[in-house]
Amino acid sequence: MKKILNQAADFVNEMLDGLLLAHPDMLAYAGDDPHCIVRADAPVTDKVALATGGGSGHLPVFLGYVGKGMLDGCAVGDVFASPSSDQMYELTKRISSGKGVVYIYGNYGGDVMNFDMAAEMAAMDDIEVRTVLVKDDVASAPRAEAARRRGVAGMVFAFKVAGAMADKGGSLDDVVRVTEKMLAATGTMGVALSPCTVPRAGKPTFSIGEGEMEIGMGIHGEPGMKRESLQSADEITERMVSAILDDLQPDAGARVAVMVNGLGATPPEELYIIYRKVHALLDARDLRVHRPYVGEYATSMEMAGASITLAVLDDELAALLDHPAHTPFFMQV
Amino acid sequence: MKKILNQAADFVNEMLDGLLLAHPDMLAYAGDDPHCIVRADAPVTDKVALATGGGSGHLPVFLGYVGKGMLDGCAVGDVFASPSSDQMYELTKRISSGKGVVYIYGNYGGDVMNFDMAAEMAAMDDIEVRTVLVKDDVASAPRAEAARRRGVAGMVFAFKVAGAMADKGGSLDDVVRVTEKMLAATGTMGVALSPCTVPRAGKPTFSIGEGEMEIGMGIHGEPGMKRESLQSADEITERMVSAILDDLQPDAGARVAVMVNGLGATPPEELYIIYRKVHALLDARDLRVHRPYVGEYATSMEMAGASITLAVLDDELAALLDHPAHTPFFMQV
Amino acid sequence: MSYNSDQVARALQRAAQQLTAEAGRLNDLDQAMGDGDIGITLEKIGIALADYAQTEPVDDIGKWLGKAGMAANKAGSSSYGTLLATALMRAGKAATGKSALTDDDLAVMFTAAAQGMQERGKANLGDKTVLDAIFPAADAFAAAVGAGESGAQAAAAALAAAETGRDAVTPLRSKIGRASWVGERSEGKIDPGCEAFIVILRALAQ
Amino acid sequence: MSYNSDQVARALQRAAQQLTAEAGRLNDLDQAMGDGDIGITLEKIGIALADYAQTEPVDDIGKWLGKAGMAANKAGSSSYGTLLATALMRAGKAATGKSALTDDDLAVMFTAAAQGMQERGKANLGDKTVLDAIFPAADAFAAAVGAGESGAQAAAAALAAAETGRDAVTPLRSKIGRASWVGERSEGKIDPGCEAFIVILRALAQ
Ligand SMILES: Nc1ncnc2c1ncn2[C@@H]1O[C@H](COP(=O)(O)OP(=O)(O)O)[C@@H](O)[C@H]1O
Ligand SMILES: Nc1ncnc2c1ncn2[C@@H]1O[C@H](COP(=O)(O)OP(=O)(O)O)[C@@H](O)[C@H]1O
Ligand SMILES: [Mg+2]
Ligand SMILES: [Mg+2]
Ligand SMILES: [Mg+2]
Ligand SMILES: [Mg+2]
Repeated sequence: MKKILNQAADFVNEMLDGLLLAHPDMLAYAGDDPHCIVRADAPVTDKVALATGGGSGHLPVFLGYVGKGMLDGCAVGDVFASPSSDQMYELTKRISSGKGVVYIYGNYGGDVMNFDMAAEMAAMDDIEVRTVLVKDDVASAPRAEAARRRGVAGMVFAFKVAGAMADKGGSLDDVVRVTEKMLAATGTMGVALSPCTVPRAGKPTFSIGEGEMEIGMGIHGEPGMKRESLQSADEITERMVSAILDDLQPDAGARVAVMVNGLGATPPEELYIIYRKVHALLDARDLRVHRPYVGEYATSMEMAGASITLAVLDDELAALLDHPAHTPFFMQV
Repeated sequence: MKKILNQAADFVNEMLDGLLLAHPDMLAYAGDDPHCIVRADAPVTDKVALATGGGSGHLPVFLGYVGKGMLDGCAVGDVFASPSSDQMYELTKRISSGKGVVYIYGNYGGDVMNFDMAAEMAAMDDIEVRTVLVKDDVASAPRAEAARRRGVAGMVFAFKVAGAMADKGGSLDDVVRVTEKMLAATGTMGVALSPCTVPRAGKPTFSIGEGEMEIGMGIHGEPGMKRESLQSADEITERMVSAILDDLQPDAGARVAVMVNGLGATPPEELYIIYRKVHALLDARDLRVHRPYVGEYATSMEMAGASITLAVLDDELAALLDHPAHTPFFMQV
Repeated sequence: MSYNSDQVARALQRAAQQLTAEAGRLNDLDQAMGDGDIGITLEKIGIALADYAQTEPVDDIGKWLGKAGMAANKAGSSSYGTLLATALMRAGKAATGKSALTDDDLAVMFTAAAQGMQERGKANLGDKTVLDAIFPAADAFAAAVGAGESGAQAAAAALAAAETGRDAVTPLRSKIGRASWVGERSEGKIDPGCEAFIVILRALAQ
Repeated sequence: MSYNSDQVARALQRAAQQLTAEAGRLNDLDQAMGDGDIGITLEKIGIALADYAQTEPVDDIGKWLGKAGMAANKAGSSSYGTLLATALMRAGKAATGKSALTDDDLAVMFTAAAQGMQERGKANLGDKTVLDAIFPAADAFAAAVGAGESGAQAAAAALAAAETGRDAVTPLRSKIGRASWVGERSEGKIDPGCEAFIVILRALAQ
């Protein structure tokens, strides 16, 4: 394990400390537990509050999207581990302004069980909580078993439209509706070229040969669906884009939001080489790129690889995606 | 070599293609040579024009800082190789609006020789060109031989203040003056934990053991000043901050701009662990952080490691740093 | 036979210590088809529970176990950590008010724990999860107690049933949770949750 | 002896091919104390120059060499590439208008090339750069030609002087360019620029 850190056990807390020292204008601790973090101006009056949470090691996911136009708070777990239901519950109380709270997070067992427990606790305080699970990874299960799919980079689009709708004063129903609509139109697929190392584990999540890649991997350093020999950027891209479009079945002429996401070690140069091909493939299918996001949006520490997310937009979703936002990791004017 | 690419020889051109497809509102090719790239609205009337250039493989450096409030154009070389004097000259003609052109780039032999040749050619067209060399790496030579120092992440601060002064209508003299002032007050130092691979070379720039690090490395995958055993984040940070402060000798109470820069593979989590310690060390010396930048600002593809840049600000520099900017990789409102 | 609060506390401590001791091995199992954190979680939970069992005096065994579950959830909240916490809370609920436990009590608590895990995680038998070890174990325990066997005999029967359950699902493909995403590559690999449950059960049975 | 334009073009072609052939080895030298790109640059330049020498007819040898320099700069513009381009341009300038070259012409061009490199790169002798090979070589060539030796003898003397120059600086610490940043670790390592120059000279002398 080659990382710049102090004690593995302090990895998350020191990272949080650094983040809050760097962004005191945007983020604040919710209370005594450093794993509950909220917008500096939380609770925001008369706004549906949005909470997320999950394991650490994915920056900007999850914490990096807390801020104006996106999320109100985040419960932060240890690396790749769910935060506890207590933490989620504390967070919920701290961000709620009476208009309801929406939990938006990835479909992972630990997170689901804990958020469900937190929602049960919040209900006893008469806080209305609604849940939208992100399940955008088309490689993790066939469409017929979509309920089993995991949540990956597509969650950023969910945060974005939910945040915009809440920022514009939308009701709890509105926020849930547009978030679900966005996710129904969103698909992601990824490839990994190298594993990552959980600090406390001290060894890589898997081993992989020089000329191999994992197709359809997740963002927790878990292996993918299949191991294959490394292909060219164009081949990899074509494969991912086809899989997503087969799943989403957009109409010709549709507008599509695109995210080419680096998993950590893959440089922006390679992401733009991928984007070039995505653009050409969409063009060839008569699909129009609405807003390309190319960069690191949902990572697995030092893992090498990339994911592609496509989202088919209607006018409402396009407008929500275009709405301004300002968080430590995401700025749009 | 494990990269997502097609042919190594096409790496740069395809990357540029992707970048321009993704940001047509901000960037444009200057002419037929794809290695000359300008702001989409170049030349900007009645503004000192700013050009930079250098090898590829450092995104966001250099190209990523072309845009409003920063640079007007960039000559792009092959990976870690200087662009040619012809390319720089073409670029110069394309961005000049008659108020003069400033070349701001890193102190590397190939770049210096070629930019000098380009300036000689531009002079024959009566374009006034001034040069500000970035030499911020305090580890690359002792202060007495500062002319020999190389330029690393500190160049982003130079781009920022130069761009702000030009955006505010400053004269050629003004722009050169503030850029030189900023650089005189800026120092950087870095550590590398792993090498990177130039696509055409196909093998890593150096090899390094599991428990080792390179102190004072550059951003071209070159080895550093010294190889040592890997230390803790706090120790590494303390060492880098001390070296920079010894060089800059700021007065107590001074305002300091901070950049904690990832070299490519090092995740944001680790950068914030470093930032936490930088903040504490500056605090302990009675120095005030003015604006922390934590992220990837000047990279070496998939190299693991980080650099710290400190810049001691006066009121003028602080205001220029705060000025808005909007480029594909840098946005400040 | 009846177990007093001291014995209950010592049993929990044994299980906690064993989880810590075997964390590395369990983690390797999760690395093979999950995200390699079950051992990390169980080490954290083991430390927290050992500390809890040592410092928190037992009065009402049920409440004491329930609070142990809450401590476990705070310490480690991955899927398995949360399921384990739920199991402790449900077992505790089934023993509320008691200051000593009979083998019959244990049988009831065991089944409550298994059902709690099922309700929290919504998995089915055969999905290749801890359920495939805990349900057969709880059933075997209850059957043995019902047939008048000793606590030790019942525990041995439960352990054997858990092992058989674990082995029965090893060849299968995981149908839920992280392991389900590696597809056919999960076939032939031991479910880490089953194995972790066996570690706990073996420590409790001592 | 006198060399016609055909011979000049063939000599440039030989040098170009040799650079391409030895690119890998040269790159390894630059990897050891620089950024590992001199071979990449020289391969690109070698290909460009071989193409240029084959397709561009020679009329005025001086102008032809000057344009070869410009083609080289376009193809590869790292430090060494730019220095090499400058050397070609300066050598060409010193031979403007000529349709054949004598050994005396070559001596003058050789020195002009060395001086061009010095002016463009602003390094000093002893800094451990290509200058430490090209200046002794140019001097030895001129001295041999002045002493009435044949072109082949002068070339052999130049090659020997370049090798001596290269070896003399190998133990030293690099004082300029990328290699200067690795500090003491450059000591004992061959300067890739010197070696590349020897590759060129050997090919030209054939
Ligand atoms: N929904 C579920 N119901 C029951 N058991 C489950 C469920 N999901 C996972 N498990 C068990 O948990 C084990 C994995 O635990 P853990 O590593 O903590 O999960 P994760 O890292 O995915 O949160 C699996 O081996 C399985 O036995
Ligand atoms: N300023 C200089 N003057 C003369 N020769 C130089 C100078 N800088 C570098 N060199 C030569 O160039 C060689 C390195 O070439 P190259 O790899 O192209 O440089 P870089 O990658 O640093 O641009 C060195 O070995 C040295 O011989
Ligand atoms: Mg986990
Ligand atoms: Mg170079
Ligand atoms: Mg796990
Ligand atoms: Mg080099």
